[in-house]
Amino acid sequence: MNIKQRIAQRVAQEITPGSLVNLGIGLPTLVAQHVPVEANVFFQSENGVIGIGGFPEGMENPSLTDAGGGYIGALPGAAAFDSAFSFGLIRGGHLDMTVLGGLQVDEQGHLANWIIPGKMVPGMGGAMDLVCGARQVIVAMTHTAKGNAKILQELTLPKTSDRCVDLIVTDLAVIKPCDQGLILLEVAPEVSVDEVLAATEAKLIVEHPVKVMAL
Amino acid sequence: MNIKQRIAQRVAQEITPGSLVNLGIGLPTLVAQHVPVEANVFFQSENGVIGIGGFPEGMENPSLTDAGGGYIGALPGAAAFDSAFSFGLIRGGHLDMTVLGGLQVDEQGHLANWIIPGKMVPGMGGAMDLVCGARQVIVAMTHTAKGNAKILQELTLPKTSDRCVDLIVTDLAVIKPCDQGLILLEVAPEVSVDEVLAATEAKLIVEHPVKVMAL
Amino acid sequence: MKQPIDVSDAVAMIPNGATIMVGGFMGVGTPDQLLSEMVRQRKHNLTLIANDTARPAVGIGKLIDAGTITKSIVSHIGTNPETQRQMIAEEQDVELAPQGTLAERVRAGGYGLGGVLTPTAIGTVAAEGKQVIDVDGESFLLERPLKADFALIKAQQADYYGNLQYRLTAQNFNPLMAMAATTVIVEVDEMLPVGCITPDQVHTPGVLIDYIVKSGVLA
Amino acid sequence: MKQPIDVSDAVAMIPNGATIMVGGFMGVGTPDQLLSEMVRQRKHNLTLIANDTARPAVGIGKLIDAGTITKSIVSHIGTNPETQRQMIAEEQDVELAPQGTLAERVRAGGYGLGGVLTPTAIGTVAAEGKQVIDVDGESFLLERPLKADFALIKAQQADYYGNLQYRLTAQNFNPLMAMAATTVIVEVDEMLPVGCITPDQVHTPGVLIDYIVKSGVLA
Repeated sequence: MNIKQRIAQRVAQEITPGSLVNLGIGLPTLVAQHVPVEANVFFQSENGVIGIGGFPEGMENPSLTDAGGGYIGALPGAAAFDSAFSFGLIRGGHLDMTVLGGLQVDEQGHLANWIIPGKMVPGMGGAMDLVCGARQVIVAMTHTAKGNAKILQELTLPKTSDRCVDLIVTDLAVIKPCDQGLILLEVAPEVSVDEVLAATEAKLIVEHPVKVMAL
Repeated sequence: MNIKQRIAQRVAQEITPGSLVNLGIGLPTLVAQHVPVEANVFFQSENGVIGIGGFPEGMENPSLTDAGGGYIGALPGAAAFDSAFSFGLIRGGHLDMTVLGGLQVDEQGHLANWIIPGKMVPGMGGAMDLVCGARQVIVAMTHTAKGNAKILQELTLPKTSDRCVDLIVTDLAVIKPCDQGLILLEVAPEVSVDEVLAATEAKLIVEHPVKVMAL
Repeated sequence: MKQPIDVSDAVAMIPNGATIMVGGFMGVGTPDQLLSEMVRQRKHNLTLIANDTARPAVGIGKLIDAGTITKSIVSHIGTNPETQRQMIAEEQDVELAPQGTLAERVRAGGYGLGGVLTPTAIGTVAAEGKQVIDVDGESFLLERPLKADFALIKAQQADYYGNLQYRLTAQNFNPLMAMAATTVIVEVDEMLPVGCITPDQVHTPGVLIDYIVKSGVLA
Repeated sequence: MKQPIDVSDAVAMIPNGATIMVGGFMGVGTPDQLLSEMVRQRKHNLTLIANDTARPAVGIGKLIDAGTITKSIVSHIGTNPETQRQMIAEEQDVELAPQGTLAERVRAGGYGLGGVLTPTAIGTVAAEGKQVIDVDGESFLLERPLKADFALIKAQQADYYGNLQYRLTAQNFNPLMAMAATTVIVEVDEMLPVGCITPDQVHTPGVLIDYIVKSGVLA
């Protein structure tokens, strides 16, 4: 299993059966593959649908896509709606969880994931609303980028929200922001605590024994 | 033709073909009867429908009523929606005209039609939004109530809106509020200007010759 | 999967003193059976958020008749003399709100917005005590969002996920209230298998619905 | 009765310098033929309000490629490198807005509201220069309503009164924009006789639609 699928699999374990979940574009999209159908999880796409699922192959429709513009399938019982309603669900606290990619997370749990000033200006899209409004926010990202730490004492990129995320899942570790700082909950199989600490610029609180991710 | 039908008939002449019109409960409801089907006027009811028309007799449905709770018919091409959308149409300036009943109108054209403190407290319902938001506001009412003038120098009842109405149609006269005051535009057939002045407490600007309502 | 539950079990969840939103406009699109059961279970000291109080013995009028409501936020009580009597006798605290403002306040509560900025009611007694905000030279009233502990709403059809379809003018406040309450109980005329309401015909997604009660069971 | 008009006549009404809203999300639910005609008629100096700028040569991307847009208010340009290039080269003034805020701002414009009070973006660079309003101890950003001279929207079906039905995720910003522009032009795949869309299935009432253009006529 590659790194991204590993992260997705671990994130999937956090999802409560029957809940409403929004998956960001990119890596987070992979999470759905690891959630069993029996869990009856409702996946929302912020462009206006609840009930994403199944495989669209051979049943593609240009009017049924996800927030990345890719074809999706819809399960029986799906519902479509406009953008104001979609973000009413998000901002109004009706969304149980969002899983988002990240560029950086700081020691308090603030996320930066929408802009690299002067270099890459994608725009925040739905990210600011999602971090602000979802009941639970999980960041799913690689622990480092080109050898550089992404979990930092302080953000160097503009933050996405004042609201701190609830969990960070990377290829190396599971980390929980709390009032005291970032707690290292789990390490990936065959990864040592020291390796995680070395790959992390922010201070991690290590409460031994650290669990090994169940993958 | 009775007094109320006479008022309704005169109001109907103000309606532009193809426009979107909201008729208040009571007297204003009668206006629809005087608008020819060919005029293709769209009648809205603020409880959530555009396209009221035809006669519901024998086709009543408990889920299709007007703002007074009475059964209505719906023409082909009707549309139903929720209350937020309905008032979005009203407040957002999409409603061409509203016709409302009145308790009092003052010399500037302010309307009072929602409360008699300590005596009758119906509540404003949709009236405040309608007067505030409709492009054109017409008051359709009897000129006096139990011999008392209803068009007054100053309101004695709480006003419905800061916004002044565009036209007042009564059984005796058609009156237009403007910057200078209330202009007497028309009198009813067989009613003299002096009779209208006597039944009106507010000052009326009379620019001779005053027309006779075409009924 | 959401199986309809017994109306008495649904209503038993609502404690005295709760704030309830009730859908409907002059009794149309009102969950009648839920309201009858509220009266039967002698609920009291409730705060009501609704468009109107219908007429005595009709829809929300039943709650008024039984004295279950001590405070209400409504746009119109003109068709219910009993509500007016209770208001004047100070048995019920009635806050009157413009209908469009009321709809937006409920929506704001459900959509996570901080309030509503409306031109409606500026300069009237309904604006008293409320903040006026200037936006680019125009004045708007700041109206507070509304939320409730329970929403009692009515739909024509639900599927077993709770996806709802309303009928014509029976829609009114129902979809707004489905977003604005901690617990949402819907009374429906008909249950459909999941998949029998197409995605474009769903008025309220089932994820918003907590409990379903079928109407007519007691009739 | 609204007969579809020729796409070139529809687009000819839009003057250079106009503010336009364009429906769609990554090209889905975008009025493609109207946009191609905008490019053919060499429109320029336009202000764009839309969710995103899709990709080069796709949907709104066609407007970007042709340099028709000098200012845009959008939530996302990450999939269109040409928009980013124009932004960095200062050929286009890009205002980035959170998607949910953008949707509510368009809605507020169309619904006659003075603005949007949202918790989204508080404390971020997207809040800079904006007023923060305290409502009962919580902070909300005051975001301005948006209006346009023209809305160019896409629906699947219209009847000859202009009543619209959208399809699945092609709905997105279209119904909101139909409320928020002085002139609304819709591009549809299919025209239906009046009465063939039931009242409960109408997504946007025809009274909001000024002109209809049929898609695929030029294809």
